[in-house]
Amino acid sequence: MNIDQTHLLSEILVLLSVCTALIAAFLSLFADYFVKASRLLLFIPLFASGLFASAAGLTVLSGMPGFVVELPLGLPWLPWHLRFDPLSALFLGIIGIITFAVSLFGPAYVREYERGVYSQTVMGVATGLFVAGMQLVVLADDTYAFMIAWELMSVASYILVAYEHREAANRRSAFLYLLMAQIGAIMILMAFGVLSGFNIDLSFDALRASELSSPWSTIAFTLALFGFGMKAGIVPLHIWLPEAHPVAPSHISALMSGVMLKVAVYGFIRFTFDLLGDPSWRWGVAVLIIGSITALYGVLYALMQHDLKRLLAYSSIENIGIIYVALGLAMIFFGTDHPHLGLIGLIAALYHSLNHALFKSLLFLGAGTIIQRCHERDLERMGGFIHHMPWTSLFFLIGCLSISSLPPFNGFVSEWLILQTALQAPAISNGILRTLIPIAAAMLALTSVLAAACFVRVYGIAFLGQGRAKRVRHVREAQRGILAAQGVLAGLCMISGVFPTTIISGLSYITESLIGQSLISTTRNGWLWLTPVSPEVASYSAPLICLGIILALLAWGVVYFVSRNDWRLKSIIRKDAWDCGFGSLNARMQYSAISFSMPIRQIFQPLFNIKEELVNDHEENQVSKAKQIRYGLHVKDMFWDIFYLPVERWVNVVARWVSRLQTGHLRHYLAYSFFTLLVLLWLIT
Amino acid sequence: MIALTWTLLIPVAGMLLLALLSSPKVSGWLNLFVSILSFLSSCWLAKKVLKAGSFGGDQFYIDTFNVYLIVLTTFVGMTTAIFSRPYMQHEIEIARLTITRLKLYHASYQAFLFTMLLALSTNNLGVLWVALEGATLATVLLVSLYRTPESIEAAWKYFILCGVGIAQALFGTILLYLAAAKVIPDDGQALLWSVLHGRAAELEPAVMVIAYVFLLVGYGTKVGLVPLHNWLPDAHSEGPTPISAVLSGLLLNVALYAIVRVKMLTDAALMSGTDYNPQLAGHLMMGFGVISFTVAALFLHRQRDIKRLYSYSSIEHMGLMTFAFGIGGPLATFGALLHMMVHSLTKSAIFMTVGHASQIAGTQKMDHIRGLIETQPAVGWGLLIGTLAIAGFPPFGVFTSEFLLLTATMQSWPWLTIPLLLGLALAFAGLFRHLQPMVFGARPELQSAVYVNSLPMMIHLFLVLWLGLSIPSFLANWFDAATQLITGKALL
Amino acid sequence: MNSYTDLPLIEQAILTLSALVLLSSFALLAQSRVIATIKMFAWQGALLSVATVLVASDTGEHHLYFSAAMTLVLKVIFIPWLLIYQSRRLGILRDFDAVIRPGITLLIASALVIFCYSVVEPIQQYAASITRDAIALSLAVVMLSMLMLITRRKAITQVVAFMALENGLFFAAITTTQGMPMVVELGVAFDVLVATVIFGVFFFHIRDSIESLDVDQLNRLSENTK
Amino acid sequence: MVDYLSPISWLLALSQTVLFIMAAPLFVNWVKRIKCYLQNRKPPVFLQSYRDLRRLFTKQLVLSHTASPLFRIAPYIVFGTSLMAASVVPFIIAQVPAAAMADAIVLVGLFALGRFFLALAGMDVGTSFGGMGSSREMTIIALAEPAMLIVVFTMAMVAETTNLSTIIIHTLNSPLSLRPSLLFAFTALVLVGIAETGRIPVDNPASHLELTMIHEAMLLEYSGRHLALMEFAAHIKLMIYAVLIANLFIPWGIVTDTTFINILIAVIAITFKLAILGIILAAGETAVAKMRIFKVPTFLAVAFTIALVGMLSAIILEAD
Repeated sequence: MNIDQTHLLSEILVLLSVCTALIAAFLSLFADYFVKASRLLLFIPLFASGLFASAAGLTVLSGMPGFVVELPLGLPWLPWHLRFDPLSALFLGIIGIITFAVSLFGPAYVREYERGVYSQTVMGVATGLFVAGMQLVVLADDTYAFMIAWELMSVASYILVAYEHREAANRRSAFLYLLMAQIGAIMILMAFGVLSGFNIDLSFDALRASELSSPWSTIAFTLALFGFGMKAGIVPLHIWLPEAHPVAPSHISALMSGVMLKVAVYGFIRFTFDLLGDPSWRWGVAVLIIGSITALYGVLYALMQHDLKRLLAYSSIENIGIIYVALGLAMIFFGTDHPHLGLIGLIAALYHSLNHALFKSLLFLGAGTIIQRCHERDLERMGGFIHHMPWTSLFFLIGCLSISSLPPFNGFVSEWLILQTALQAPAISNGILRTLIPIAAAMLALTSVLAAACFVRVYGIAFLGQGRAKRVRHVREAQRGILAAQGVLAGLCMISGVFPTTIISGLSYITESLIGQSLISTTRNGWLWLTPVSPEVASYSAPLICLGIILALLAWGVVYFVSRNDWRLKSIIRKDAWDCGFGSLNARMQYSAISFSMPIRQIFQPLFNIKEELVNDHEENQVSKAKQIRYGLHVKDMFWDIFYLPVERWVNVVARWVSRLQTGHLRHYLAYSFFTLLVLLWLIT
Repeated sequence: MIALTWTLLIPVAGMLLLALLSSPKVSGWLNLFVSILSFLSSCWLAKKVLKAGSFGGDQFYIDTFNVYLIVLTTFVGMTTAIFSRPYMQHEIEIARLTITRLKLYHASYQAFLFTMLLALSTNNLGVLWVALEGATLATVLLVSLYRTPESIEAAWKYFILCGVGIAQALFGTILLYLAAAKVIPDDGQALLWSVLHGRAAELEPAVMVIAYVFLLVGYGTKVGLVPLHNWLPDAHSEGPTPISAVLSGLLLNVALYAIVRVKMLTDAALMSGTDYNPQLAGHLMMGFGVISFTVAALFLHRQRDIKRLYSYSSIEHMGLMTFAFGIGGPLATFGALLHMMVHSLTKSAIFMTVGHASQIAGTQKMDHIRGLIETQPAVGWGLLIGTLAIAGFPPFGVFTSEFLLLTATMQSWPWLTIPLLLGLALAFAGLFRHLQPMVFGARPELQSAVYVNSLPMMIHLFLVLWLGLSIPSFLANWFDAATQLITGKALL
Repeated sequence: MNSYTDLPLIEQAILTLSALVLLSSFALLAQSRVIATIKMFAWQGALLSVATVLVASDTGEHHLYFSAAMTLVLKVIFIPWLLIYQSRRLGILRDFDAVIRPGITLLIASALVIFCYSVVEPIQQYAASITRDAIALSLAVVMLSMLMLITRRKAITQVVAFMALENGLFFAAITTTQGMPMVVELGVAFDVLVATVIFGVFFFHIRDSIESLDVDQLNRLSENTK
Repeated sequence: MVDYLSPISWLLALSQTVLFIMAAPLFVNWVKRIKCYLQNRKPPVFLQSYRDLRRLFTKQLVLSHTASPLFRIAPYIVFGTSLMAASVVPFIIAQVPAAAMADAIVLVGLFALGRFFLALAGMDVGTSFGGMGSSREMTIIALAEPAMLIVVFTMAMVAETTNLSTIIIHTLNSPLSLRPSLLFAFTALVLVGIAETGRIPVDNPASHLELTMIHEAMLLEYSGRHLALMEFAAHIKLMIYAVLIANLFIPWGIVTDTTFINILIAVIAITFKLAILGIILAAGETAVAKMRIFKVPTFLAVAFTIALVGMLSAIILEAD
């Protein structure tokens, strides 16, 4: 009775969330007719959808049962199966939260598009379908429904990427994105096909049941790794990501980077840990290596960017890398049958997915705010926002702290868990692994510090200092909705950082349902100390550290207050910054984004494909008297030249070669038919 | 039988009327009216067949397989007629056509439909041949309707190539008759498919193989299998757009239908013999299919002319269907039947939008077609969505059928999925690299919206979408019955 | 086991005629003047109709007389007349038209004939009768006319080749299967007629569009866009 | 395992932390004095650094016009983090409940947090020096961190834990043995410590020459109590590394069961160890010159290699 009701509850919530998303898409069809109401048409249902989705996620992650349904859609012999289990619940929750935040952010943000040339209807419909598609992906329980939802997600997001289609660059990146998405989808389809043993029954239950010989299962795994990796953006398949994510409207970028990548991760987890079952440690090693490379590569390139959204996109690649590292560790430990250790890795991966969704969306929304306020994406022209928009600056700071994995914020918890998992390497008998894992962990540490450097750079250049361009010097604080959206996400970053034990207890329902085990954290007052393995081995108390920070802030407050009205402390005086006595220190003399990352560029030079240009036009024969000196530096992703351009060239060559068939001469065509006939006759005799 | 008579007679009557009638406005409406009538009668026919099962005298034979194609033919014929009325109106207005040619156009349009229906409904393989030749003759003058040098050239090539192809088919038919004459004494019966199918096992394999090769090459020319496809892009690109729509949507299907019928006989004959691989017929089709699919996908990349682009995509899809029928087996056949339908619908919808697009730009050169979405959203989005559908994106029906085909391929020939998937990716890239600049971007100067009746396009795309989301059970059973007819095994 | 001499005289006559038909298509290949080609085509038609009559009298299939008459009218009188008439109007009556030298063409042709025999070799059912040889012969005729199609450049000679192809088919029909069902034959005849008319129409269109009948100049529609 | 909630142990932890903080300036000053002796200069008086701090605390604050609130909050957070870090390091008593608050990795995280704000503060005012300082600081740390982590790994492999006090207990309880892994780890930790605390040859705390300074460049705009807090934090950090090096590898003398006499011994022991370390540090700083900024990666690569060798030997030689 009671069970039934809870079961019913989650079912209704899920149903509502999907339907409201679709309703948003449908209502938006009329957006262009009621321009004034267009934003409401889209965002009110979306808001509801977000709420319902996150509520549904919560219900199941707090222990209520999920459900399985069949819809009368799809193939006659393969109706759509939907299944809502803890794993789906987590990711549906993620989708819900971010959708919720985005629907707070959106109305104020899209207002400027109302005056523009681009259609509201397109944006609305595509957004609604995009969200609905993602929700269906995590719900789907058979290959057919999964593929449909997956491609719905891809196509909708493609249309959003191509939304501002007047710029040729946007069109190009949209094309690249859709092409990669298509190839990825094909690989995924293949993976499912192989897994099903080329069987006609493609429901996930059948896939779970299927037993594969080891070569075939390896093939299936490889296909899935690259198929989902294509979407998740693992190196070297990441190339579309920094092209596509930035060009979409910012709240869409938040959805793509924050959520869609997670959906890809979901697919990978679902495939590897649920459908394929008992992963071998060799696959784990592959995932681990790919993950480490992806993470390092992503953060290094993020450091080199000066387009804010591009930078964020590259940092998404980095975080995906981190998640894959965790997954790799988990698979290694499961494969060498230390399930209780693999569990930590899996939980860390899930945790980091949640965290990255939170802070990356937060950061993208922050970037969106800047763009909306001063139409500027280039770091080199920003500066001093902290003086003009304090709240945005505060929220963005929280985002930066979280993504740089600093205690007591959420990024740190997941990365700490990953390191803890790695630290259990001695438990493995295989010496190679015991060496490999620490090195991977070291790369992870390098990554996280580089990430910190990267976001010091972002925050320091964009928000601190003084505005480098005229139009960023007089920006105003963003509207209420935008602040609310960022506030919600920032708050969640704090909460999930300070109370890891609660979140982990929620996550362990997932491991329960996938592996059949859950994390045992044996301390009194578990909420205070996070001790994944055992209290002796490692412990971390986020609340206490948070308390420490708060005390420090309090101290400052006290001193600040006292210094106001205590005669003994002399009052503060303001002077110009020290200018070595030359005078006339101005904003253009600040350290620039390029110069900030120069040392790292120097050190990791071979990894980059750098084009420097120095324009120095001066009076003839007196170099010192320069009229103007301009310096530009472009860092191009090296995989273009290594991989992508050659493939393109090759396709074109083959196409040209083939097109010679169509000579235009009738006699040649007749000759073709003649010889075809001869060949066939010869074949049959 | 009455339903059948109506279905066949209505187009003939329409042809005669339209040949006499000379007012362009009225003839457009009349054309539409006639097409609607024949669609209704074909539905009636389908209803009878689905209720009573296959029937027919000795000259005509209707079963679930060909009645399905009959309905499809009349349906696409109808929607294309809806589309063609304003389109041809516009052509008259910009004086690309004269009234007399319009008369010719309408008459041959109905004549073409008639030959299609005849080819589908006849029981006599000889008549089937005659009807297909008649289809060539009916359309060749339409291809050269504009009398431009290019159109003349295209028509000439179309005429000679299909003529030669059809001649080869006739030789095949004669050999078939030769083989049959030994088994079936009454030479009036000897070419009747229903009779042959009954006693196919007794036909002499050696003769049947040679006959099959000739028929395959002959009708394959009409299907547009590489390397016999050369007429296809020319004819599609130079003729008026409604004709491209029906050529792609119908003629190719019917030619493939003929091949499948013959394959059924050949398979049965080869089963009986020992000195031939019983799968030979299927393997030949698969070979043609894969080659056509991949080569056409590569061709897509270097197109300049929008209609050529999509005609190559037609070749690609026909290749896919041929491949699927070649695999045989219930799943593949089911997928192939579904693919016939969704491809006809999608491709004719695309050709409709393409027609309007080229009217907007005043040319078929893709370099001049730009910013459709801004110039005329209906056309732009129609083209974009249609192309997404034809490229096999869910939730459109093409995805469904391709999904089935891939599954079937994985079951029987796992390693053949690789070229297929490669071809899919290539084809997608080839289509979109041309499509994006056309639909997106700012609206060019001097280009303005034209009068568009986007109803048929929307109907088609909606149907395709519906098929992608769920196949209605009656249709599924229909396909299943056809599948059982072709392969002998039911899928469901 | 039979030898040629055991066959009834009339069948020997038929086979002889078939050989002559084959010879005629060799001759067609060898011709390079338009007018000669057309004339040779007419001769082939004549041979065909005679052969048809013989078969008819041999098998007593009466409708074959009708088809013989039809052949005579269409392929011996009407079509050659039409072609000659048009080529005179187009002023190409005495033009040369051959892509490769006739000698080489003939060599290829004879190779083809041998190939055709090898193709029909595995047919056992008809090993006893003359039918298999007839199949081989007609197959050869078809192949030769396709070869001719490939090696001709003028539209008009291509049409002749096309018609020769039809001849081959018709020849196959009568010699191997004593004609097709009446429906089919009528249909075929009808198609041939329409085809001829349309050909006639096209000559002038082509003429107008490229100032000659040289189909090699019909190469606007090609993918060779360097 | 200590009882996390007994007030006594918390009291001990608190007093130990206070002692730690008090000792920090003393240690720094001690190093200064030794250097002066070695360089034949007149050493500052024993309590000099206390005086400096007091002076700074009472001085008037001068802020740049362009300084933002963050610039004023940063010192408190930097100080707070180093305070917390200090509280988890076993100084006199091995097992303090606070040690459970953070293991080695969290310790690194705390430093990172402080550094993050330090670097931001450097960029806040918008002078190019600050930016330069932050950029270099982040770069060097980024390179130092992997080595640091490998060291932690080695320790964790030997002691099967990352909890500092547990490591110490483990070392105390295990029979005295010469482990190559620990030897290498020790060396690596020293090098990393030098880099992290910005001592010669990586950075020169005494230098205010614009083009060479790193840590000082970030503090350039600070004055008064803010500067005092920053300096104090730096002292504590140096102290922490010293104590870590001392107690992790040579833990003998540290209190395991709390009696007055033991505490006395422990105080003497730690003082002695620190004194020795100070002398070594001073000697080293006198012997070598500061290196160019782009030599530092090599320096840290060496540190990383040593740490790696340590870990490998832990895996290969000491696999048990």
